[in-house]
Amino acid sequence: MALLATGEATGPGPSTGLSSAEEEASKRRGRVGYLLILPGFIFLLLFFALPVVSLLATSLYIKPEGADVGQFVPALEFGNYLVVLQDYWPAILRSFGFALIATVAALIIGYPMAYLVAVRLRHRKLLKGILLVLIIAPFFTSFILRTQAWKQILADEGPVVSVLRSLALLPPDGRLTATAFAVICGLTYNFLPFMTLPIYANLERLDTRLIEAGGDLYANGFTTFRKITFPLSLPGVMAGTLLTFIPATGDYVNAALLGNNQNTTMIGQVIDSRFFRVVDYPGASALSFLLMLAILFLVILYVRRFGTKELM
Amino acid sequence: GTGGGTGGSSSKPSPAADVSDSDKTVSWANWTLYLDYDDSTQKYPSLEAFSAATGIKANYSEDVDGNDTYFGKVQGQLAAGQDIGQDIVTLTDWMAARLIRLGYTQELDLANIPNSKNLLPTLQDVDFDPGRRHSLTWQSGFAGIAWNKEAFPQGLKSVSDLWNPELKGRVEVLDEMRDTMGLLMMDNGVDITGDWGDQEFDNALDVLSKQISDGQIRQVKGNSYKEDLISGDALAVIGWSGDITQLNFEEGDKWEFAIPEAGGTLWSDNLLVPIGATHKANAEKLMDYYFDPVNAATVAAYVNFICPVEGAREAMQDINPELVENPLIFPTDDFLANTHVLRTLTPDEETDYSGRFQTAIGN
Amino acid sequence: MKQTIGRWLVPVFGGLAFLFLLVPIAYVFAFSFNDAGRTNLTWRGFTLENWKNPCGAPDVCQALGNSLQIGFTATVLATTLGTAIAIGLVRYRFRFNATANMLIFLPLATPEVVLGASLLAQFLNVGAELGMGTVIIAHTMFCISFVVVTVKARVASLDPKLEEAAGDLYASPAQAFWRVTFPLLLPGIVAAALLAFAMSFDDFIITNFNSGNVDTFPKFIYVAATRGIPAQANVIGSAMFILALLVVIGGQVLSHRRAKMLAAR
Amino acid sequence: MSTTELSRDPGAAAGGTGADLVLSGITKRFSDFTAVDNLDLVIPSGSFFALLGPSGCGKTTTLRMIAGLEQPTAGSISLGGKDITGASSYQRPVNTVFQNYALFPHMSVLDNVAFGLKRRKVRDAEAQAKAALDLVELSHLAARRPAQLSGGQQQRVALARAVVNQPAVLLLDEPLGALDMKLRRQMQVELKKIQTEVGLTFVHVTHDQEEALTMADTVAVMNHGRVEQMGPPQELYDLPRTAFVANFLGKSNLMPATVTAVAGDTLQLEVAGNALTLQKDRATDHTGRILVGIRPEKLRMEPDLASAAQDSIRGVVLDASFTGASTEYLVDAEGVGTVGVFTQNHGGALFADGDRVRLAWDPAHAFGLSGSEDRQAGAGEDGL
Amino acid sequence: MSTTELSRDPGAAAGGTGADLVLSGITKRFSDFTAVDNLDLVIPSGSFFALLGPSGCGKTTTLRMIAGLEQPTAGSISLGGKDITGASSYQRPVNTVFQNYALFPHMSVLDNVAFGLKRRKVRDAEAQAKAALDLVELSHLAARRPAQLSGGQQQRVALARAVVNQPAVLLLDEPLGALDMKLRRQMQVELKKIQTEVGLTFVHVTHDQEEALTMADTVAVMNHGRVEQMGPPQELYDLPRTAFVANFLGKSNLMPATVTAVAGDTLQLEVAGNALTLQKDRATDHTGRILVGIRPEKLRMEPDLASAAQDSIRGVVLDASFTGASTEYLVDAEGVGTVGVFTQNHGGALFADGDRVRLAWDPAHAFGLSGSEDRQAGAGEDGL
Ligand SMILES: Nc1ncnc2c1ncn2[C@@H]1O[C@H](COP(=O)(O)OP(=O)(O)OP(=O)(O)O)[C@@H](O)[C@H]1O
Ligand SMILES: Nc1ncnc2c1ncn2[C@@H]1O[C@H](COP(=O)(O)OP(=O)(O)OP(=O)(O)O)[C@@H](O)[C@H]1O
Ligand SMILES: NCCCCNCCCN
Ligand SMILES: [Mg+2]
Ligand SMILES: [Mg+2]
Repeated sequence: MALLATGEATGPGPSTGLSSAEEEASKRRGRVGYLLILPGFIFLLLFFALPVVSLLATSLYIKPEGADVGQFVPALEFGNYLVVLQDYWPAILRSFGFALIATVAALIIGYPMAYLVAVRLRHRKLLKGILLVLIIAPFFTSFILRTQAWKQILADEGPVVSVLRSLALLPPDGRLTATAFAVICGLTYNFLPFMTLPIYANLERLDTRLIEAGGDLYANGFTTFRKITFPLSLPGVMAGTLLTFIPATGDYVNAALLGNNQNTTMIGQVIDSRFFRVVDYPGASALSFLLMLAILFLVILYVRRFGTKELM
Repeated sequence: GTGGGTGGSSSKPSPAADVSDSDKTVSWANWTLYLDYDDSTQKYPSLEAFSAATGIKANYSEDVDGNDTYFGKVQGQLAAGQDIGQDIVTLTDWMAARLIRLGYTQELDLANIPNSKNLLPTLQDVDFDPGRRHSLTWQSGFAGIAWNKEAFPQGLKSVSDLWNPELKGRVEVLDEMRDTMGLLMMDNGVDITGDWGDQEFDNALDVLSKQISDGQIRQVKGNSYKEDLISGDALAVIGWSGDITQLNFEEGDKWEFAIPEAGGTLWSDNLLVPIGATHKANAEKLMDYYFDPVNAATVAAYVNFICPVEGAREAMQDINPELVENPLIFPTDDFLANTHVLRTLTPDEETDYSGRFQTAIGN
Repeated sequence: MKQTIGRWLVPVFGGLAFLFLLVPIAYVFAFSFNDAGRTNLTWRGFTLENWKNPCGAPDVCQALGNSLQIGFTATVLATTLGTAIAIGLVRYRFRFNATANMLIFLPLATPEVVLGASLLAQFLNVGAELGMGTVIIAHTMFCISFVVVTVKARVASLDPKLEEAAGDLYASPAQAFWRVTFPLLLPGIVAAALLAFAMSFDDFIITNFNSGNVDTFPKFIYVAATRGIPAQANVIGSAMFILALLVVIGGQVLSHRRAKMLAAR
Repeated sequence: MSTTELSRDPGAAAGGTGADLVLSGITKRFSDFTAVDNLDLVIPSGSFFALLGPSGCGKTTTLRMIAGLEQPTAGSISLGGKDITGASSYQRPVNTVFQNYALFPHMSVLDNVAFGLKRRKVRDAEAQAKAALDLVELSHLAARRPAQLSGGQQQRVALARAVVNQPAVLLLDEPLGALDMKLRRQMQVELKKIQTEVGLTFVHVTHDQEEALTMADTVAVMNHGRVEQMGPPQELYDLPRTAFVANFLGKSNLMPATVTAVAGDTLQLEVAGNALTLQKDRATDHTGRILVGIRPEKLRMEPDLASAAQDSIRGVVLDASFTGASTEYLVDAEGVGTVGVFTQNHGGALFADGDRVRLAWDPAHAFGLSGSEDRQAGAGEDGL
Repeated sequence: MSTTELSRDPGAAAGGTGADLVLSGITKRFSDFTAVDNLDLVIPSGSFFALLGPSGCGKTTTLRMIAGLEQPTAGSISLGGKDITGASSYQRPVNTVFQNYALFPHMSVLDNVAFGLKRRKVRDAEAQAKAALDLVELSHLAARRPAQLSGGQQQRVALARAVVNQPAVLLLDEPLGALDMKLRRQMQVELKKIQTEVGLTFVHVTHDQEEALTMADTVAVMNHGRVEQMGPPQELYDLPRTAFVANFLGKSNLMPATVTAVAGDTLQLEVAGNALTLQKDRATDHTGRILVGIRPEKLRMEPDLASAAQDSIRGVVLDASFTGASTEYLVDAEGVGTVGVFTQNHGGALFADGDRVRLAWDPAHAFGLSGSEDRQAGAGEDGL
């Protein structure tokens, strides 16, 4: 997946013209290959794989009777999983639900953005460049600052609520922040670039002549989109939805800043507070591991169902 | 064992070497609204004066939003005996007790803090730190109820008044279990200093849980509830006494604080030197400085919490005579009669109750 | 008629989406001019003071400095390691290909809390001192996969015939790499590096787990949010945004001009 | 299946079979570049019309305007008397076989072919699509994706996808460019068969002159956005009216000549000292300096014996190249320059470099052009 | 500049001009598919060698092995007596013009052309590169990027980039495929000029038979990884030895015949009741059932009068197509099938569909093939 435009924008790159089988066959063997991948892989093994294994180990620890806060001993207590699952399955479900809604919303908002930049403005290089930067540049304002800004914009005494109230679109005691709505908005907003960029990267390579061919064959604009443009951009949509859904599921900043404390609790918040407030490492680890498995399971189902080479 | 963080290492970490002599700095993590502050210079005057007097530069940060959150943040490092970047942290009695018990604090050299003798006699001997070898009281205070006078002129008398439908979604309570649960239990008629148990705790927790899920309570927060008071998102809160006065200084006289009819909680926060701190001597100098009655009174005049320093009341005469009679700063016995300290919890009780409390408040 | 609606629908909707993206940034920018007190929640008057003295609020500049330092280091590390992996995976055959791809994909499929928590557990287990080092490691770790995925696409679209042509024209394998392969991958590598830097610069969750007492800019703001975010943070956030905009647009304009000049010749 | 099964769907074509395609004063400007310049064309319904011209002369642009993929800057287009200038592409009974195929990569070959039928909700879309695939001999690949086909196969799918809709007008933009010679001939036969049997109007763009000449009823030669000459192929070849057409359509030897006298139907000419004749009605100009043209294959090459025949010139063989069925000679003709000669390899004696020869022709095959024409126009420099 | 300025750089070519390229027993297998099958070739130094064959027959693979971009599965390659089978591509004095150009997109045209020279640290690399660009008439575009060029221009840059190195052997993989006819002819002349003047060895792969026939000293016709026949172009055309070569190289009419008698140098044949003759040395088989072949242009077509000439057959005109310089007829010959006839348009009378005709030829142009050969081999079905 080419997340970003590659500056040059010379349109569709040169196709190697090889089928994937031929491509596989044209690969070289040899030591150079191992030299290239080894450093990075060792890094990932040390700082990703190993920690996950030790997370798994920690999730089975127990707290001996009478031990003080934060003191655990190694064990194989699989019951930890049952306990956290029992206590927190609603938060897990809610996280998936929120993330799902946010992903769909981000898709609905991000797709036209990507389409506008990649297709409509394909030949307006400068404007296209500017809008593209606008998609990434928010990263540099810090997402907490922006989320905090949303909190203020949507505050009970803020401009949006006042307007909505006076238009009777919101009951007089209605509010936007500290609601599930606000959390989902925050998620949508914050992960929008992760949705937009892969779709953009895909649409940029879209051959607009295919759209013309659609028109030539009696398909109106909407049908052409439904039958041609959208299916062709599916790999980008896949990558975008995954890159939005996964972090959104585990996020807790939006829920913490924009949610209220019970109806919007996401699993990330629970993991954070199990780690940092309750100091229940085994529980927190068990939850983390569960979350990871659940996401992996969903992702694999999704990838199997729609298939993409873009990410994997 | 797997060492530091997750393992059950019984070996306590040992204190770091002190570099105070070569490095004239001291770092202090404190709660917000807990030191005199000058809006125009954006500085803390008493701290400036301390630096001027001692040549020690103080890095003051308002990093503590709540005891639990702060502990969680640093406990891994403390357990490993690492420097958490702070030479003084300010934590409430029960949390101070935990740190001391776990060996996460350095022993103070009281000889370096001659003014420590000024600590009020009632505070000199506490069960969690016999002889005050590890901690000194910074301030004490009350948790009670506060409200926005303009938006809610009728005011609040009891904790139950917070559940007024007019305040729906505009109420915030503290994530400090002892304060919030204490107030709720007292509202239920429980003597929180007494022998209460699961039943009483659960009753109060049910109330809390219901009010949160009904949306009456907007959020459960640490000291940051003050932000929502300012922005107007919160109109009524369970909050801390001095905070409200300071907000009225800084943002205009908008709020009022009261001890609920059923009673408020009383607590003390303590200055501690974490185990990995490398400027203990400088920290001790700073403590000594603030236990000087005049300096203590200067702070008290601003923060409006209970001043734990003997002689500060006299010093207050010169600073702001009006405040001498303020029961929130120099409480009378009458006033104190209606405020209580939640009884000490055993470690198991603590884990159990705080776990359930966290779950109820959506963590 | 239908056509006309279709023609306008995308720009209008896309434009609104951009507006949505920019509203909070505009808010941050506006409040960087607020004559704020300790909290910057209500408008109290216009001032340039914050812009004149962006480091006025204690620690905010230090946090920014840390963020930049971490961002640069992690970007360089992740880009180097990730680019090498991308080239290796596309151009060479391995016996454990599937495993290799999985190891790249898994960090992408793992939520940040889990990455942060597991790494923290690991660091604590081995008694590593939390600080800049651990944050850099954490950031490098989660950026590698993004770099691999981005650069891989570029490598895959690079015609291997070009490298062959270089060899055919007397370039040794090393020369072929530096003169042909690398320059052609460069836009992809730059894009990957930009993305890595952005992700590192904006990361909060993983940082929060692994930074000990080191503050990064997002972490500073998260903590400050409890006691009042100083207006200087708005200044820095706005300035970084504008800077990023200027740098990339500047580059765009330059390459645009160069392309025009080339075409004119 | 046979092509007869592809009976015309009366609903598909707006104007039915009686639909002449008329372009009036069509101009297309891209910013300041005029790609098509005030073009007038009448393409009778059911005819096979070929558009020839050098690269960049505006052929594709013209087709795109007919298809509705591009709006003309000026002028109007009508089909069967109905003005379609403003209609969207999907509303026109016109289909295109794109120069680049533009197959939908995510659909099977069959789905590609059935696409247009399904949009028009034709009942037995699949069956018709299969029939069209049969026609291009690709039914065995119906389930494949376009990427799994060779270039030639892709082009045939594109053809099937357009033909299957039985549009009033089928636009073909180099539909056979990617096919090798043999397959190309085969497809030409098929296309011609479809066109005659089903009675569609074909507008065919090609670089392959032989293709245009063999298939089309009418050929238009375009240059710089304008039509230079138009007519039945043999006529165009036999009697080009401009140097561009003479050179572009096959090869021509153009020699500067002076008209010395007019005798009845015949012009007396002088070319580099040789006295020649030219039929008056085969010349555009009848006085002064003109260009006289003769095709290489119309030249008889003989050993240069003394007898100076009428209508002949002399020269020396510069180069002979064997091309299989024939040999191409370059002859340096005195005072005229290099002249190309083309002889079929019946097996007679070949000439070698340096041989002195005499080139003779029947004046009935010579043609005369304006003396102000550029002798080199259309002779290949345009592609540079 | 003139090509003479491109004097050979003695350092560039390992074996100097005297370097024969020898492939012995070269086989290339891709997993279980044999792309090149036990190939033996000797390409004399300084010759222009053309490789012809249908798509997929192994031409590119052969070139890639010569260039060192692919290792042969078996066999060896030597250049000027030196075994180069194992040498890396960058160590061989061989350059390639790739089928897909493979221009470096990030470099200017000039830098592309100078690339090889710079790698070899040639002093005046830029100047030489400019000279090479002149040669392909692109010096005005030296500063552009490849993406800013048309397909034909790109191909010429690829040509210049290879030629400029003056390699001992230049491999050309369809170097002119993207050019239009006129430009193509022009480039052919240039290429031939470079080759003769500088004395390089050219190995040229092309689909264009005319190109191979006109340019090469030696042509090899490949099929399924093997060389079917090899020799000077006229010889191959005149006397093909297999049905594949006969059909692939130009068109042939192959008719089943039976040898009825052998008389001295002549074979007596019977074809569908007609008595014909064939020179013995022009036939591969001399007894039983054979195939007799005759090129379409070698056939004389006459109105069918009573007198049955020797060496002629009768038929009915099925189709006539005008291709400009000539007309191609399809004639249904009695008992033989469809026969193609090719007549130059001298301007004589044309035949029309349905005319009864007699086709006659000079037996000196007929050839005989083994009766077991497939009459259709190489006739275009391969591409399907
Ligand atoms: N969008 C455009 N903007 C500017 N010029 C254009 C545009 N499209 C085409 N042209 C120019 O218009 C001219 C005609 O283009 P067109 O595609 O019709 O040529 P063509 O005759 O089809 O050529 P070819 O045989 O190479 O396909 C060309 O010179 C081309 O450069
Ligand atoms: N890497 C490979 N793996 C498997 N088969 C291959 C590979 N490369 C080429 N082939 C096969 O080898 C055969 C010869 O290929 P080659 O490219 O040499 O053909 P070619 O004669 O150059 O054809 P064309 O004229 O179409 O370019 C083809 O059938 C092709 O499919
Ligand atoms: N603004 C200072 C508030 C200090 C609160 N201390 C925590 C008391 C917990 N019971
Ligand atoms: Mg075109
Ligand atoms: Mg090839």
